[in-house]
Amino acid sequence: MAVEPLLKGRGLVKRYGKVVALDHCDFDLYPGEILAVIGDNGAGKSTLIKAVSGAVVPDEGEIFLEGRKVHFTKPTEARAAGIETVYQTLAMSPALSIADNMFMGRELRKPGIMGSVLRQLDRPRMERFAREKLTELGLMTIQNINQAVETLSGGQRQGVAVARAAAFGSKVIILDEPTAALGVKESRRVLELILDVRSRGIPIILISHNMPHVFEVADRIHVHRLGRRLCVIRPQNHTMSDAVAYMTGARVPDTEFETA
Amino acid sequence: MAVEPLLKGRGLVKRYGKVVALDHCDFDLYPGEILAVIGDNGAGKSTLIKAVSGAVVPDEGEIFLEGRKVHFTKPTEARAAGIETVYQTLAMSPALSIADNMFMGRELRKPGIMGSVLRQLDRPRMERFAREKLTELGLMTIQNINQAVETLSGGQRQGVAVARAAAFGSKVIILDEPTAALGVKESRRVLELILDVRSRGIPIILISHNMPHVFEVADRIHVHRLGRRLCVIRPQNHTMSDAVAYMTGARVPDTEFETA
Amino acid sequence: QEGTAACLITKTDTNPFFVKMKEGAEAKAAELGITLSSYAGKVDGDHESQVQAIETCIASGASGILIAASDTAAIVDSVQAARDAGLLVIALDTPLDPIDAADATFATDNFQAGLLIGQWAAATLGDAAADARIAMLDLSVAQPSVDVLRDQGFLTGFGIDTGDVNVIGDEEDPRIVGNDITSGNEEGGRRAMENLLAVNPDINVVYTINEPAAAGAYEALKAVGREADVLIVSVDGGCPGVQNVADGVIGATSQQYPLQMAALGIEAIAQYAADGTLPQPTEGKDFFDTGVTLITDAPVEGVESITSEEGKALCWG
Amino acid sequence: MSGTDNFEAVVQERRTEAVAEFHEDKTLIKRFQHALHTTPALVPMIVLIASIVLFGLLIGNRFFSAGTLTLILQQVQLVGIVAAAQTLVIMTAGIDLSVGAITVLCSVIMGQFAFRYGIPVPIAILCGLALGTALGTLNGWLVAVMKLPPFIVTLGTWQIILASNFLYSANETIRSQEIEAQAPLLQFFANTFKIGADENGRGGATFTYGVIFMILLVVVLAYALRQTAWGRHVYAVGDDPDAAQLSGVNVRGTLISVYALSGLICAFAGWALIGRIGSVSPTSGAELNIQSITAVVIGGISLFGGRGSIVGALFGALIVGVFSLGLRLLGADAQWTFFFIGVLIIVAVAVDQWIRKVAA
Amino acid sequence: MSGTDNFEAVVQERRTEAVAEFHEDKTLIKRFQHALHTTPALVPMIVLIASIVLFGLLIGNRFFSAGTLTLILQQVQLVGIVAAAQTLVIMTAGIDLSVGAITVLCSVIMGQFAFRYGIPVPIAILCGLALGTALGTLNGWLVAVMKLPPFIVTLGTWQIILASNFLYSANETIRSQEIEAQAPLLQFFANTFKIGADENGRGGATFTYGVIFMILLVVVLAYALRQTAWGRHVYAVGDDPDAAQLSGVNVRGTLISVYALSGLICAFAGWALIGRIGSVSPTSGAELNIQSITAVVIGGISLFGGRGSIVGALFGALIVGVFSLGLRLLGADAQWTFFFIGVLIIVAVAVDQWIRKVAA
Ligand SMILES: Nc1ncnc2c1ncn2[C@@H]1O[C@H](COP(=O)(O)OP(=O)(O)OP(=O)(O)O)[C@@H](O)[C@H]1O
Ligand SMILES: Nc1ncnc2c1ncn2[C@@H]1O[C@H](COP(=O)(O)OP(=O)(O)OP(=O)(O)O)[C@@H](O)[C@H]1O
Ligand SMILES: [Mg+2]
Ligand SMILES: [Mg+2]
Repeated sequence: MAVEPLLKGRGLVKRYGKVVALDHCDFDLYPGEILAVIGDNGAGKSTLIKAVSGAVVPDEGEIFLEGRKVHFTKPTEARAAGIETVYQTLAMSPALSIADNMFMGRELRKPGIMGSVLRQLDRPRMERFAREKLTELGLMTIQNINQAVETLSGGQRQGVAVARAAAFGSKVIILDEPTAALGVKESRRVLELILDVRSRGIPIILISHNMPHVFEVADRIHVHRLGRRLCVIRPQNHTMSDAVAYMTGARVPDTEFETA
Repeated sequence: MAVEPLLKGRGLVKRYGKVVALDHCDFDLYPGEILAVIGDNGAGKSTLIKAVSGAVVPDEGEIFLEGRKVHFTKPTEARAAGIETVYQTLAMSPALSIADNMFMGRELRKPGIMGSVLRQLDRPRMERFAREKLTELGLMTIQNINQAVETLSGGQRQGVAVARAAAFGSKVIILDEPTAALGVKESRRVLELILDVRSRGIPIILISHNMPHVFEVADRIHVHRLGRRLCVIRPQNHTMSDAVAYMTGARVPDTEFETA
Repeated sequence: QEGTAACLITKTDTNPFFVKMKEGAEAKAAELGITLSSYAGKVDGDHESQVQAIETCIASGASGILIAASDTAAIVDSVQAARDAGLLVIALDTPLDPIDAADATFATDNFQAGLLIGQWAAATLGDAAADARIAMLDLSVAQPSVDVLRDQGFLTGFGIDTGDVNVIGDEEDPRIVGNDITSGNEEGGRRAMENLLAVNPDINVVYTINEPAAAGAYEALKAVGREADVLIVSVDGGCPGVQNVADGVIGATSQQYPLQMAALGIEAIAQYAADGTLPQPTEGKDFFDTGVTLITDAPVEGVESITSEEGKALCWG
Repeated sequence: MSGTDNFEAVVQERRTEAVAEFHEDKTLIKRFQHALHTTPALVPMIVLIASIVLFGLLIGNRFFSAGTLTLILQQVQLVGIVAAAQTLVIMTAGIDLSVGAITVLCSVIMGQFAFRYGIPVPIAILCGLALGTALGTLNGWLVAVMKLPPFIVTLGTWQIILASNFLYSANETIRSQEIEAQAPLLQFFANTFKIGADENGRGGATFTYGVIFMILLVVVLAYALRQTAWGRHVYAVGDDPDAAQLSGVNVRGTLISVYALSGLICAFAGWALIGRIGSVSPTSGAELNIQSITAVVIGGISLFGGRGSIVGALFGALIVGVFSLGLRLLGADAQWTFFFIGVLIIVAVAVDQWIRKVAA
Repeated sequence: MSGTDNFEAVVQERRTEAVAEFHEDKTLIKRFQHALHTTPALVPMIVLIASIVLFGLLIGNRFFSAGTLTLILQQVQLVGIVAAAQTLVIMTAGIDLSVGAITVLCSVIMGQFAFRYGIPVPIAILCGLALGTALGTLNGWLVAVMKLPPFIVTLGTWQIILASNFLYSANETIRSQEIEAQAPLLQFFANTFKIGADENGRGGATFTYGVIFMILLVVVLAYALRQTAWGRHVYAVGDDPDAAQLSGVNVRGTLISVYALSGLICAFAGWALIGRIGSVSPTSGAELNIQSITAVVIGGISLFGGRGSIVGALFGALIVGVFSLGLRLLGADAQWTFFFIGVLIIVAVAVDQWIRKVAA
């Protein structure tokens, strides 16, 4: 492969006490692709993407973004570098409004002296933007953009989280089980959104236990097992049974990588 | 239908402030069947089973168990009547052990004076029983039955919750999205367990967003929409597309009930 | 005297009165070559800490204890335990209940202290005393014995029927506008004064439990512009208080002598350790009265007093 | 099993639903309920007005005069200022038991620096403010970086600071007259302006600078909490610190800034304390932590963080002030005041809980 | 898309994995770490032993004697008993600020019922115990049924009970001599037995019945918490009340029983208080709530509920007792004692946190 990976991890290790959640794990994401990450419960998928997005600092190993070595110690740093993540736990403040949550940590300030000296937030602008993004996504029928997130249903919350990532992610968007609690309709919308984002040229990492979804949208599938990358397969060349067999350890893959 | 429903709900209403989670909902579960409940996010499925299992008290409506009217005000009362529930939130105490959690609210006491006067728990017996049930389920590789639940992975926790319900449910077992966060392997095990339980003659209510799973195991499917039962279909007579169309409102069913 | 150890136990170590008492004891102990350990309760009324302090003194092998008791009746058992263990126990500032529970008592007569300022206030007002408006600024809801003695002493001196002399606030006399509590500090003094002024803005006599409370009350009066036409009386005789008499903040205050109490106490313990002699009470009283003197720059007929200038030479911090 | 048809296609086309516009309920009662829900300070405001009316009816003119009502403001100024600091901390799901100790120590430092060492008064005041901020930062560091529970941290620093206060001050009081003569700036907050006073400057409404400072402080903090990113971060951290961290808030920085600001506000309270009591006294302010927590609680601010408003705390302080003075004017004993404030705490919270449930 | 094959079949046969047996790590350090993790009282125990050794070295024989060491037990008996009550409440993620007030009021009731009304002493004591239980139940009812936050409820009842105490007792102390003469049963807990005393009954180890009661209480509660269903329910309620409710625990009943029991224990503490100070004094015990919380916190019990052990609280109380007495014997000022206890609180919790992190 001549193209350089956009995001690359090498030899990542993360231990939680006795548990080794990441065990010298490698990882590659190429420009413009949808990379699915699959694996058993507890295989370390969430830990991997947390390491990549700055939410945990790996004990060992290196991460490269566009070929340059990066070292994120906070999610804010990864976000500043253009990596947006929807975590499995959603990461929203229940008592705050949808607009507040969407702009958390990157609030817009009023122009002029009100913003620079008095640091006043530009509420109307943030609300307009949030409403736009949600409409664009068509993911839900939110009554009021100033509604507290805690009043939303699980599915609506997931929608807001995804909309936030899609709105701000400029280099990479990472989604950790975005459809786990969603109904059929809502899941479908999220998948469409993922394809949308890719069509804008932004690569996506998608963690999911839903094989049909993974095989439908992924360009490549990273199979994670026991804290490390077992292999990367292409959905065209393998059946879901193969993937499940690899990830559960029922079968050993022939090669670690395969070309299209 | 000549058989009387084992568990029957009539005109159930539950309001949360302005939200009507249940809107004069009816509900029937027949002996020995697997009844799936499907519906959009926020349709009121969880509220329905909470009403049936005593976790919430409906504002209106009646519930009948084996033809007798019951009025549960606490989960303990429903459990005493033989209804075991695995809630969507799992309902476990993270700091307590697996055995403690399995026997929460129905602890075994030592025989003789130690148990009756000093009320000492019979730890060995509870541990033996818990271990047996988990082994029987084959659902996980738990190292230590005295491990705190918080040290288990999400999948393992779900396994313990299901094992608890299967071990104690004598009349009805209710499972609210038991496979939502589970991997392929783990979900499979839960489905097998459901079939196992039915083969022991105990009816099951299964809430799930996973259509293939629902159509695989359910005898009848209760389609829930906007807080009430839209219709009950049999998987033999309908496609998944039909079910999804009903539940999202894209199509209106011909009849509310159908015979096999 | 080598190796003799003594303990000083005060109600708190935050009230300047007890701080000075401690300084006096330390100075005398250093002079006599006695090792002194000091203990105190955390707040006024912290009885438990004093019990623990006595136990510590017994355990540490001291020869004697000087104690200003928080709860004069409740401490008696512990004091007895100390005496049983062979220690000399001297009550400072506040007599125990019963008074002979201690080997000796070096104290201010707090009732007398109240009495003096009461008499002074009545005499100063003269005929106007008959329709005075009096604010009583007491210490705390727990009504410790100093609180009761000074309050009732003042009323007696002023010529008001105190009802039960052991209880604050049961008086019927219409001249009393009300009682409020101050915690013995400026903040409480100001708040209590404001409260009572709201009850009756014509107050013209203010009794205060101590001089910080008086200072606070003065601030409240100043805020409504009435500082000039109200008599404030107080008890203590600390240097800031005497200065306040000189500055006209306080009309009169009863001065007591904590340094002397402490020094006398240490001497008694040294004496006892040397040859076992017990200190003797003042003639005609069942305790050794360290005296109380009225300080005012406006002396009145019939009440003995000294000026603030003289008071400054005797004041304690 | 009816197979593996592409059931998901059913929902694929329906992607056009617009975002429904929000339309308000128009009935009065609904609007009131909605307001109760979105404006947490409304309940304490109603309680405050009700208690003013109650005591006004019971006591009459003596209570219902400009002088008495502004007197309440003066009496609650310290608690109000400290309660503002406490609110910030409680908003982050913390608690600050050391507020009273910081207040007193800072007032002592300002006074002693000016008098004991002869440092110019403005610099002595700055030293006091700096010390308050430093102590607050220490609390914040222990909470945010060492990850110790706030209750325990401030239980510890409370004792440490209070002991330091007594050890340093040697229990010496600096008298009001001396301060007036040599360092009047220390009494800055005691300055007043009057409205409607008679020619001798008596009667009428009296506002001290301390009262005005308290009100300004509450206004500024309310603005900062509602209208700036920092304020949103404070709420987010109190709501769910893990979520806030993941969604890009600098949790550590926010927490430290909150505790540091709380310390600074307490130092200002220390300055205001000098204005209030005239003198510098190390024994003041011992009750401020319980009083400030009481005000916050009566003000309807959740001890679990993330909810409530700073204006509520001010109302809470005022309610306590109205009750204390009102009961005194009715001639109640001090014990009864404590009793009724205890009842008030429970009733206020119960009413708050109940209204929220009804309005939900 | 490679289609809709029956991929789940792959995992269908593998249903035979046995439950792996748990094998312990055998190295000493690992075992120690494991013990630290599973026995939360171990850290305070180590701190306690370390502080005894430390003061023993600094002070020598005067400290390291049977008399002094048992004196510490006597000095902490009240805090120890009340801390046991506090632990129960904190285990349910609550807090009880009213413990000290209940203790004092109950002791006053026992005394006044016996002396003021001449009720037979055993019945007066029963009345006191019943009152404590009733007040605890009231707290529990407000928390469990009215669903008010425990901090606020007990902040309120604290003031109410303390005010009632002063109002009812009229600040009267009942003197020790009278109690000894007329109602010696009130001083029951003051009885002692001695080990190794000389012929005059001096020196040696002295255990009062109060100390023995404290130890028995801790043993019984530790048993109840570990070995009975009720104990498991207390932990479950503290951990996650919603989960406990759903999994079949009577949350309301458990909470009320915990607060009621806490009230009863406080009433016993009130009885022990009479034994300890000899007399009945309405001003005692004001510091008990802060002291008991300090003991609980130093004992490594989480304020968030669900974790910790009652033995830890006893160790916490003993640590404070050792420090206080040790510092006093070293001749430190009272303020330095407060200072060091403040430091101790923070250090103890930081060490606890750190050890847990290392051992995790
Ligand atoms: N904060 C933590 N503390 C301790 N252990 C952790 C922590 N986070 C993760 N682990 C452990 O690390 C391992 C990997 O967890 P991770 O969440 O990455 O798995 P996953 O592949 O995302 O699983 P799932 O599909 O269930 O989300 C698990 O054994 C988990 O218990
Ligand atoms: N405790 C509660 N307080 C307020 N509203 C609630 C509460 N529980 C549920 N609701 C509301 O009731 C409605 C039905 O919720 P419910 O959880 O029963 O839906 P569901 O069908 O189980 O959805 P999902 O598939 O997402 O689990 C939703 O609008 C939800 O927001
Ligand atoms: Mg995960
Ligand atoms: Mg649900």
